[in-house]
Amino acid sequence: MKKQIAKLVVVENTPLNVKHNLLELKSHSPLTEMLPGQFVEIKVNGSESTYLRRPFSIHRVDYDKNTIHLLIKVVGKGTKSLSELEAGDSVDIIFPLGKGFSITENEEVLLVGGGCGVAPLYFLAEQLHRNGNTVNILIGGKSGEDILLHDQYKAYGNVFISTEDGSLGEKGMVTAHSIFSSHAGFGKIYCCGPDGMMRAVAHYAEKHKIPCEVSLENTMACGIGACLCCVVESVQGNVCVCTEGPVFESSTLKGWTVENEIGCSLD
Amino acid sequence: MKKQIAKLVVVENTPLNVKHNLLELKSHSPLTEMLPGQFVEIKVNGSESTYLRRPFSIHRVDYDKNTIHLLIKVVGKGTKSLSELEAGDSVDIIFPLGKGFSITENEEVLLVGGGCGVAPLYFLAEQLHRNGNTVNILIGGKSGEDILLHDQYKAYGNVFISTEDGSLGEKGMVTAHSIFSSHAGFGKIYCCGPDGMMRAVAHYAEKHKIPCEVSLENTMACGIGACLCCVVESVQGNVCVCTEGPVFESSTLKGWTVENEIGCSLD
Amino acid sequence: MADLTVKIHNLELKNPVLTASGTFGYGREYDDFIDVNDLGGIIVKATTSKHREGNPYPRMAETPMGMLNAVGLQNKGIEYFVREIYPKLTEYNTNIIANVSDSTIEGYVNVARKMNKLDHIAAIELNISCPNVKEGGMAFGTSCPSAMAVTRAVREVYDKTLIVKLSPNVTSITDIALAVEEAGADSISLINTLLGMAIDSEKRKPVLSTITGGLSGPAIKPIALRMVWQVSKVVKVPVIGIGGIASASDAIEFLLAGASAVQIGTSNFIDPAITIKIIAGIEEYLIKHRIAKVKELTGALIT
Amino acid sequence: MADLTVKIHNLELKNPVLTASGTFGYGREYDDFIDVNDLGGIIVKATTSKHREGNPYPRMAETPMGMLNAVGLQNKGIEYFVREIYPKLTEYNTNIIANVSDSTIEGYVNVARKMNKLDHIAAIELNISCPNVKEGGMAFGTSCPSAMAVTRAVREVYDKTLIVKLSPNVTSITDIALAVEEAGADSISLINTLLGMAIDSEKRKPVLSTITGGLSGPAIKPIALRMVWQVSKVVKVPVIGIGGIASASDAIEFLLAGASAVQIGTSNFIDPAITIKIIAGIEEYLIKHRIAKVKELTGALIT
Ligand SMILES: Cc1cc2nc3c(=O)[nH]c(=O)nc-3n(C[C@H](O)[C@H](O)[C@H](O)COP(=O)(O)OP(=O)(O)OC[C@H]3O[C@@H](n4cnc5c(N)ncnc54)[C@H](O)[C@@H]3O)c2cc1C
Ligand SMILES: Cc1cc2nc3c(=O)[nH]c(=O)nc-3n(C[C@H](O)[C@H](O)[C@H](O)COP(=O)(O)OP(=O)(O)OC[C@H]3O[C@@H](n4cnc5c(N)ncnc54)[C@H](O)[C@@H]3O)c2cc1C
Ligand SMILES: Cc1cc2nc3c(=O)[nH]c(=O)nc-3n(C[C@H](O)[C@H](O)[C@H](O)COP(=O)(O)O)c2cc1C
Ligand SMILES: Cc1cc2nc3c(=O)[nH]c(=O)nc-3n(C[C@H](O)[C@H](O)[C@H](O)COP(=O)(O)O)c2cc1C
Ligand code: FES
Ligand code: FES
Repeated sequence: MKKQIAKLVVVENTPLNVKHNLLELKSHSPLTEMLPGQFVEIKVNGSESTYLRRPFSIHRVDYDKNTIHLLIKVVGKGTKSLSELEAGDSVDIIFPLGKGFSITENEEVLLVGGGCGVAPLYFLAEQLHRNGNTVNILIGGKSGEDILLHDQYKAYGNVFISTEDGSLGEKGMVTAHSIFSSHAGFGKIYCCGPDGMMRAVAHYAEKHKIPCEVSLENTMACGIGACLCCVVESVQGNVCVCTEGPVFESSTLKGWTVENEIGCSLD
Repeated sequence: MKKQIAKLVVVENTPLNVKHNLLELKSHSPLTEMLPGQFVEIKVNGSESTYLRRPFSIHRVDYDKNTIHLLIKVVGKGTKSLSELEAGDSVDIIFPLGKGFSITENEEVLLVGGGCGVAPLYFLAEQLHRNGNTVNILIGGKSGEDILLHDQYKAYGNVFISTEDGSLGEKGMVTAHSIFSSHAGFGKIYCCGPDGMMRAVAHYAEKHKIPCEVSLENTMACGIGACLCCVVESVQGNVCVCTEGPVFESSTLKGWTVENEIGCSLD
Repeated sequence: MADLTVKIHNLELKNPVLTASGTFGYGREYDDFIDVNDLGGIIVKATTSKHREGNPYPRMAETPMGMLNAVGLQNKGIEYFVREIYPKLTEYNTNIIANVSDSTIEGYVNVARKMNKLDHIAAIELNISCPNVKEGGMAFGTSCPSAMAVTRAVREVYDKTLIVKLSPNVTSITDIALAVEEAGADSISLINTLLGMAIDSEKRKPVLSTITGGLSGPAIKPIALRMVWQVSKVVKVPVIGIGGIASASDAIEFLLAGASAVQIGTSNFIDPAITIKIIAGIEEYLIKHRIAKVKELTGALIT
Repeated sequence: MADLTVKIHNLELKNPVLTASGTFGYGREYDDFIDVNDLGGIIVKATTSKHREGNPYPRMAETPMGMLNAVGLQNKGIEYFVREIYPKLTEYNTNIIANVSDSTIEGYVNVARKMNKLDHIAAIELNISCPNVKEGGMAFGTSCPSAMAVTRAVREVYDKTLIVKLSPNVTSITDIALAVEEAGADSISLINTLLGMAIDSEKRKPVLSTITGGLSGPAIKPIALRMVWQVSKVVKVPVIGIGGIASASDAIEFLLAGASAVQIGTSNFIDPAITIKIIAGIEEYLIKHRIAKVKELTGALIT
């Protein structure tokens, strides 16, 4: 999978709610093969305060239409500017970057996404489904309106929802969802979301001896392993999230397999 | 004339040729009174390499429609970005700035503009015409396509054209135009264009004892007299072009009234 | 409503937002845009002993998120200041601080002595950091002995609040800060501009008539913030932060780093009403974070 | 076609464009984007005597047209370099320059001595200017005696081209430059990063784990250009310009200011193919301006 710098063209920019947009970008040349969990680095044009590129997970790849979909949450100037892109605008993008999730086969798997952490889960669910897995997708958020595009996952698995205010699905933190107590025999857990949530899920996985992969979000300068800015402490010392990750086996991350102190525990 | 910071809305952005655009900007509140020769400072949005505002002469004011017209020549990133504005975009602008031309009455006057230096001449011709003057407008450029909007001046005076390649009007430098030898009795000369041209015209005016006003273009940081970056040497020492000018009596500028060395002389 | 007042030695400011010398003229340049009296104070353009024409044009170059200037202390001298400018400044109802510059210690002392007699000049800021003059200027601010010498000499003739403005073009900003504190500074302001240069590659010439000039604007903010943090940890006198401040958030960063007040410079050129917006933004921040007094922010960085 | 070759002491470069240490990994990170062999040379990530984990995360903060880093010389040490990294580097057909760092003179000497034996390491760049380590690093580069001491010690064990990389965090860059030249440097490269700081005003915390970090990117270009100009006027050895170069025009400005070659750093993060574009742009410039050799640009500023 050779990395490339390309100009992609905005096909559609769909506002999902006040803070989230779905961006569909088209490539003129055939898209290279990509893996769920990999990401792209976008150069935000037209803002004097966005010097560095911004990393985003690949939400979905449509090889027929030659498009990549990104799910973008507006948090600062860069994402604001991206949310204002219009069809026809071109985007300077580097992709595919990082290591993706490992795709298991013929197992029952659980995907847990919190907030904008759902971004890579669509692509992941699709691939897992294709490889004969029984896919369970648990999506959490503060409120019903934070649960994005949950219908689209139904084609690939069972969808579970939890919201802190109970406005959609079960009420409570995503990590308190009944699926964790009702189901037991997941062959693998995939998780992407806020740090506290991922640690809690990783801890659950460890206790139940289930392999667990998490996708991290560190601040990045280069995205290609050149600057060493995006490190996380692994059992083997500092490693770059942009090249060794963003997806890691939770057991390889230092401090992740002990009871986390964030009070987001599952048991 | 109180200066103000305002958001004006682009009504129309008309490309005149490959390098020039006519920008019409609308104000919601009634426009304050402005003088020909005054300028505005625009904040160029969306470019990381345009930190400072950019100064532009007021080309025309339409008090009925509440619009200001600017004539913009693309020379760098800021002007490029402005040339790409679309109807509906808003522009952050400070105006009116500087001292304008002094409007004489009931005289025969000559206006000389070279290149993009014609920008303030439309507004000036209009006001001079309104004050009972006989207005002669001489416009020079490299080639016919550099002579912008010359028809619009006809409502206010006699238009003369010179081009270096002879493709429109007389062939030669604007300063070699026959009007300088055929006419003699101008009550006043107004000039705006490249430095060499203005100096030559100022020298002609001095020889013929005709009052002459020139409009200067210095690099500016603030446009309001606060930074002292835009100075020109006057007979009284350094003065700010943005507040004491941009229009100056050529006789008050140091080094302007002696034979200029640029080889652009009129005689 | 939050309490925005701060104190710089004997100086009471209604809020911590001042304007940086050389970027705000004598205040009146901004009268059309803001009510200057709403500011904590204004620091006016440098005054020297004698009239100065400054450097030849061109004096300005735009750089990535910043600018270089080579104005070179153009001003009409202290006599003219006292006679023509000062009377107009007395009409403002906020702190007027004079920025005092020169090429010789005698020159500084002469200006300071005359400023001392002007009731409405609440304080002086000693500019030992101007990179744009051939003699004196920055030279005073880049060695401890000379920084001390000029501060001491001025201290002897000046009774009110004496702020000393440091140059960032040094190896150890804390050494210079400690030196001027020992020599009698009541407050330290920093940073002045960083020495920089711009070249026009097409013309193969320097952009500025003086070849080098002073770099200001957002580009230098990280350096300014670091120096304010370093200095405020070692000195006892209040520190005033300067350098690339363009928003309330920027200003708050300087306060957290240890500044008691801030100065807004180049940003005034981009938005002549920025100072007022910054004051409003600081107040909003205090309310949002339930902080009663802006003073509590000074040095409140959690490390 | 213009002649793009330049010479840095014994080093022949096919063109004046090098990559800055710490921003280009070991070259292979860029193999997907460019043919690394097209570059004048690459300066690889710093190597120290012993394995170093570097500083804790977070190590990066974005700033106006720049960034702060606090990587802190993370690398696996010289033994690992010789065994695992060097063999891969020999596959490149361009100049490979090692960046040598440490906390002690013995450490520098140890690394330099081992680099001296590696045939395909064409030169070393002595990094006496890293602001991101507690001991050594920048401290060596901010005083003349220590800069001389480390340069001399390394000179004794290193036979090939010795480049010394200076820190901009000093009062007089020319003093340091003259000192390392006297101590045996064959070339001087500058600038390393400026010490800066970033604060998150909402969290009231420094952004970097180390509080301060090194500022790079276009924001620092005016300062770098000024220092290259100052240094190249006083030293006899060739100067290599570094700091915020993002275009061919930027690179040409450094050559005009006196540099014989340039290094591209942070810009590689924004556009991994920028180096190749800069080489092409320099050639275009030479053709347009009818200059036969890029060498003619060095110091050709008209003042
Ligand atoms: C591997 C990876 C995948 C990601 N996938 C997605 C995604 O699919 N959808 C999505 O909305 N967001 C995603 N993010 C987060 C996204 O990159 C940030 O929200 C974005 O960079 C913020 O930029 P800004 O200019 O809006 O914010 P600002 O706050 O203005 O950014 C300032 C700086 O901080 C960095 N930064 C701020 N927040 C983050 C963050 N959470 N992670 C990394 N860097 C940050 C920015 O890159 C920039 O350098 C991902 C991050 C990583 C590392
Ligand atoms: C009083 C005044 C009136 C003007 N009126 C007009 C007008 O009506 N129409 C028009 O097209 N242009 C006019 N100009 C020139 C115009 O301001 C510049 O062309 C423009 O600022 C260039 O910006 P840029 O980003 O495209 O170029 P860049 O080359 O990228 O600009 C870089 C820097 O140089 C400055 N600069 C570059 N060229 C000039 C110049 N000729 N004069 C002043 N500053 C310059 C810019 O402001 C900026 O700071 C006027 C200038 C002044 C001072
Ligand atoms: C055009 C200009 C003129 C300046 N003149 C002075 C001066 O006369 N005295 C002084 O102490 N500082 C002067 N400065 C420095 C500023 O006061 C301030 O220290 C510096 O610009 C950094 O702040 P900023 O980034 O907010 O502009 C000047 C700066 C600029 C841009
Ligand atoms: C992430 C990062 C890591 C760096 N690591 C090193 C290093 O290991 N050794 C060194 O001499 N300089 C290092 N530098 C400094 C650069 O080589 C260069 O001197 C500096 O960034 C200025 O150039 P630029 O503005 O083009 O980036 C590093 C810079 C960055 C941004
Ligand atoms: S972001 Fe540069 S190494 Fe990961
Ligand atoms: S541009 Fe600032 S004084 Fe004229």
